[in-house]
Amino acid sequence: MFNKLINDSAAKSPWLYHINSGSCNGCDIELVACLTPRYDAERFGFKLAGTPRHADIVVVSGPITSQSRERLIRTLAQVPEPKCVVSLGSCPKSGNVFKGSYSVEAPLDNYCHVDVSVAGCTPKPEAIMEGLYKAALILKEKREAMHK
Amino acid sequence: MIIIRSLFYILIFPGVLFTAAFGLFLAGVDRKVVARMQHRIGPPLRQPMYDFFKLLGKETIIPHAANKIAFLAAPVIGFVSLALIMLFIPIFNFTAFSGSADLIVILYLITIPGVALIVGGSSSGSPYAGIGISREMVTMMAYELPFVLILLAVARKAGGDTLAFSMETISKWQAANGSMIAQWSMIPAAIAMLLVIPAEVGTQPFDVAEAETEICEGPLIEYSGAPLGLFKLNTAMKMLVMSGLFTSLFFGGIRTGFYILDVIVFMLICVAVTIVCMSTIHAVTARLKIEHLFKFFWTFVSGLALVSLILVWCGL
Amino acid sequence: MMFPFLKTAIHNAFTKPSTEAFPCPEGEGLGHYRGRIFFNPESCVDCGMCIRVCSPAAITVEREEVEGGVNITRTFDLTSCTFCATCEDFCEEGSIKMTTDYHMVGTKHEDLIVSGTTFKKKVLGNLVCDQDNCIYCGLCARNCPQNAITVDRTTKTWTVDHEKCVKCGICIGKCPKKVLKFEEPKEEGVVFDAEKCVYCTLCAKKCPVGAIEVDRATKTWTINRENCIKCGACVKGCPKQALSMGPIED
Amino acid sequence: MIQHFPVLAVMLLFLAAFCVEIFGSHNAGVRNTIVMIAATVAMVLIYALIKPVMIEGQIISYWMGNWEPVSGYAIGIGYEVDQLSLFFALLVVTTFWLSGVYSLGYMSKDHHLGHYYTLYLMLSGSVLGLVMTGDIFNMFVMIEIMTFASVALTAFRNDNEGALEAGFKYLVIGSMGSSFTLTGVALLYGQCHTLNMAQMSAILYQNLTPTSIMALALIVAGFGVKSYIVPFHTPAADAYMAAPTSVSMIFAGMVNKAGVYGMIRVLYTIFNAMDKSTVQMLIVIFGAVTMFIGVTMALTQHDFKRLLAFHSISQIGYVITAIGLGSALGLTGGLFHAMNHTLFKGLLFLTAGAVLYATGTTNLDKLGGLSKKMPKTCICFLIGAFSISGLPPFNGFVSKWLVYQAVYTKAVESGNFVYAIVTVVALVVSVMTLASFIKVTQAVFFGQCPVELKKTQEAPVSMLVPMYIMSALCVLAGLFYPLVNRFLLHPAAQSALNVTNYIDRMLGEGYAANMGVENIQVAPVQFSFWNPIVWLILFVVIFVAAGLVIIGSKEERGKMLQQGVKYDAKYATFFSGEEEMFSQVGGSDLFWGFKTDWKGYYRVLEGLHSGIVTDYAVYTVMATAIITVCMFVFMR
Repeated sequence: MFNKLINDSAAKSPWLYHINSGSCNGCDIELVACLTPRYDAERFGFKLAGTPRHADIVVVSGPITSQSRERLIRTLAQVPEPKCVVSLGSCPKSGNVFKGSYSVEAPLDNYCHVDVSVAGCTPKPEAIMEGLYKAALILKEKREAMHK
Repeated sequence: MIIIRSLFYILIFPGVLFTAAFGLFLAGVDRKVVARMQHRIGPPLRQPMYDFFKLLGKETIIPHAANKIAFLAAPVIGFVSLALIMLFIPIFNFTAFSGSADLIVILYLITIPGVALIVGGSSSGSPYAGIGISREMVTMMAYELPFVLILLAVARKAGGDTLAFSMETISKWQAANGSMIAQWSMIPAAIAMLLVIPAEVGTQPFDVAEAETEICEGPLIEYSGAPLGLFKLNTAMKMLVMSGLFTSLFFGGIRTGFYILDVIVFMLICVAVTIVCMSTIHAVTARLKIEHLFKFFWTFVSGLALVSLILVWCGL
Repeated sequence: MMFPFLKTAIHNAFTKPSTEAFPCPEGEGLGHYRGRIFFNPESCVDCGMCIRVCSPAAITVEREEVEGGVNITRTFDLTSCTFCATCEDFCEEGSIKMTTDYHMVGTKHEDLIVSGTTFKKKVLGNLVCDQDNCIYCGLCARNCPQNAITVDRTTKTWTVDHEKCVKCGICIGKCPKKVLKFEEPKEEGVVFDAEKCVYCTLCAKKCPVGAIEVDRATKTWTINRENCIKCGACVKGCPKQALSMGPIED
Repeated sequence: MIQHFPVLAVMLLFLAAFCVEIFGSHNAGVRNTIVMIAATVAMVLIYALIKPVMIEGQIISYWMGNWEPVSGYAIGIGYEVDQLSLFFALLVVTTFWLSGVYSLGYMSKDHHLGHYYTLYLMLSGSVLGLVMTGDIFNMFVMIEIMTFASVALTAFRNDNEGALEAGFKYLVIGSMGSSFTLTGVALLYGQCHTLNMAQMSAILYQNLTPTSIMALALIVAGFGVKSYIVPFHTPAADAYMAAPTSVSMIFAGMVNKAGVYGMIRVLYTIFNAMDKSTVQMLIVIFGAVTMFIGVTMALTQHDFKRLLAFHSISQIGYVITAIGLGSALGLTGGLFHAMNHTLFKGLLFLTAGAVLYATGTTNLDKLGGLSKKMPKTCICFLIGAFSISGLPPFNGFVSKWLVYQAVYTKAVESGNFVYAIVTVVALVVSVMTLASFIKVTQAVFFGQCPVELKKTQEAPVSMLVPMYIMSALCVLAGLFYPLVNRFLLHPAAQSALNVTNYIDRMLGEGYAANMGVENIQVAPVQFSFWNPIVWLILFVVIFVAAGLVIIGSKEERGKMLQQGVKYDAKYATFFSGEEEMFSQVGGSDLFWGFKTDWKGYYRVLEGLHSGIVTDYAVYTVMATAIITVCMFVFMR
């Protein structure tokens, strides 16, 4: 009955859940900076959600330390479909400067499919917005694929 | 014929459809105005609608620890009772089912969505939800006292003897004597009511229960998909119900004579109330602590309402 | 005052919002933002300094032997880069530059890769002839594009003008007795002039592979030829022009 | 024929009490049979009175040994069942029958059940006799039997910690109450030379001497002790908690109501004192204080049954407030709330008992997550909780709503601001009640399930059936309250307000008129707007509409996934990524934000509830003194 409306809405109201898997907090504050009046991600419907159950887009930052890996995997599993995973900054994709440390378990690709990766250390808010926007469009595609 | 008309009242106006659609619109207005006050562009007015429909399309996860029936029934019950309240609130001199509820009944009916939220959150079995419902309940206790005082003041002013709390008496009194807000003894009560509304709806700074940054959305923590969408819709509808109640309690006397115009005026006042008491306060304040919230309502707001009640009692 | 920001909020509500447009206009005032890496393979001398200084090991190198030389492909992985710009600072040739382009968003890994290929020719020595087997037919001289070869059958002499020779190798192909070849080149390397040197040790510091050792006390300068990659960093860094690139004398 | 029913019911219960002790103390089958037959027959006998009394308006009188009044003086013991008595008798029989059924399963793990059932039948019989007797000394005797049976039942599980202490507290305070009553009765006898209530009513009509005022004060205090109004409430919490739950239910449903009945009978019928504004004010203030202190104490409790006990006190506060108004609306609301309190508080105690039976504890901090283990109990509990919190459309809402209306109407009529404040208190207490039941819901049925309780089983059928009946009654009484009003409340309220018939039936036609008693006809109470049926129909219509949309759009919606059976990260609770975590906030500490703001208040209350019997006795005496002084100073 409302299939088209729901599909369209999927791209227009993506809610973010942010997982910090040992990040230095640089990417985290830049992500929050996206919500400031200058960048105002809310005009595209982005909103920071407090729990993975509400999320459409999971933003992962940090090099996935051994301590956080289990928690990361568990939290990613708790996000309802359709969902998108965005890696923020260099750390989750490769481990960045912590690569090869005994306590770092990057890359993220080993644990889930990363839909969009935003590079930069840290990325500018503009770049993050661009990445999130791409993720929102992917969300819509996934939703359409789920319910033809 | 009566059945068709009743169905129209229930399902279209002022029942389900109107309440949901206009509630979502009010929520959109709220978000837009807050954004503009924070010097942002803000989401489009239809954003709450997008949120709602998106959530309908999401997967619904019922956690292992949750009680399935309570978990799924809570949002629906909240939704239904909110849609119902609108049938009992007069839109100036029109009420869909006037003979079925008075002020006290409305006061209690308004608590049902809150209780539904609490029961739903509680049934999810999450400790965060436990803290959330505790805060929701304390908020409820906090605003109940001033709310009661306001209602008593209004009822006393309208002066029904035997049917003290009748909504009909209040709208008739206002039709005869002008709006309640024009009585200067009622102004403190109106201000108190404007502070009660955001607490009832749960917008900042009174959103301690759903503090997403501290306790992961509190009672809503385990909700996803369509039930969450219903809860979001409930919040939007609560905005309409509360601002509608304010309008009919304090702006009741305005009447143009044309029914359509009446409704439009009613809607405009609702929008204005939303902007004044929800958006503006949201934009300029930060979230309170729960004990501060309680103290604020039981001292300042209740004080205002009590002043009104005493003035009214003295015949002013 | 209970609501200190009320005035600001109302003022904001009636003024133009300060939000930037999206997609953002290309920022001019980005200043020293370090964004996408620009790599110029043309000027790269494959000194490897960038790889040595890269802390997240974001730069990789692939070598492929091809005819006449080696293809050296440098890959900069932006998803691994920490954008510290140390490689830029250390690149003697200025082949690596950090641009202000921050649009580093990709759905695939390939979107976030910067790479470039340097072709390094094999260096050839002088043309020599095995005159014991030469029959002085003159085919080489006739086919030389530069007329650098002279053959005299009468005196049985074969000479080549090294100035004119471009080491194209055509003569080698034409020779019926296969007696022509490029001789092994005399090893080029850093040449040290002890008279000019003041033993400042700058060259040792500049050397990316640590092949140079300087002892100021005993005034000795030694180089480990095996390690030297002949990048020329020491030559450029020498304040007294005591070092130069040239054939090594024993 | 029918006039024998009340006495038969009472005597049957007492007789059965002896039979149980003699024949059934070693044989469970015989014992249960005797108990169930006695309870059922007594219930049927009382239910048979509904038609003549409630509908046809008869008053049934019975003279023991046929000792009818001689020359205008009633010297024999008379039983008189008017509508008010029958109303309470109905509550009593319903409660004890359900409690009896419940006991079969609930008490099966205990020893010495012969004693238990003996006491149980004695208690039931005494309360039934109390509400139906027409003789004030007989009433006192019944109070005594009731008190001592209650004390023994409170301490029945005397191997439990606190049971003996609770019994002792009950004994001390209860005896003081009985003594007050006895003194009052003695004074009255001296004044009126009769013990028959109808005759006393006629004699004392508009004719209060200082002695009779003293008697009034003492008897009101005595019944105050029985209905646990503040500050006589002190033994209640311990007693309700320590007693077996089936007995707690009897306490809440019957013993409390006996006190309320006594209050109404004394204030309205015997003394006709309710037209005095000072008496009204005194009773209303006692009621308001009771409901407020009861509910605030309940908010901080750590034990399920203790919390329910404080709620009992609080709800009785509503009843006392309402009956203190002296208006028909108030009396209707008060009686309705008394009835509803019997229903929902009984229900809640039964669920608490089921939880205790299944888990072995009622400590809120140790329970949790039982809704999946005991779903039926949970639903019953929710119905009870919503009823007591006054959520529409359950019964608690209607009666509370009547009480608010009555109080506020009183405030408007008298122009007295105190009544407006009482209205506000009543409304706020209601939401606090909701809060403390949310606390229980979270701490017992929802929330996290501790590891120790993973293997909990649902309660047995014999315990569930009484719960179902109670739940059904709660819902029905809420939905069809006009019928309840017409057939139960209005006759009862009218008989309380109009004593002429009561006097005449006992002492012969015209006696009341001779004594100058006015015949007041009470108009049926006019309700304001609350139509639960319409509400329910609308609710169902919208529910169905919403359901249709939900079903119609099934294709578009995201999959509705079933709960996983095994541990699966996707269906696990979100603990910020942790695998398992337990809340450090105990169920009882749920409202710390509220408690922080009320620190000072709670410090005072804690100091007052010291647990020392001497203190409690002092409160009792002081409160009696206050009542007496108020009556003397302001009534003249």
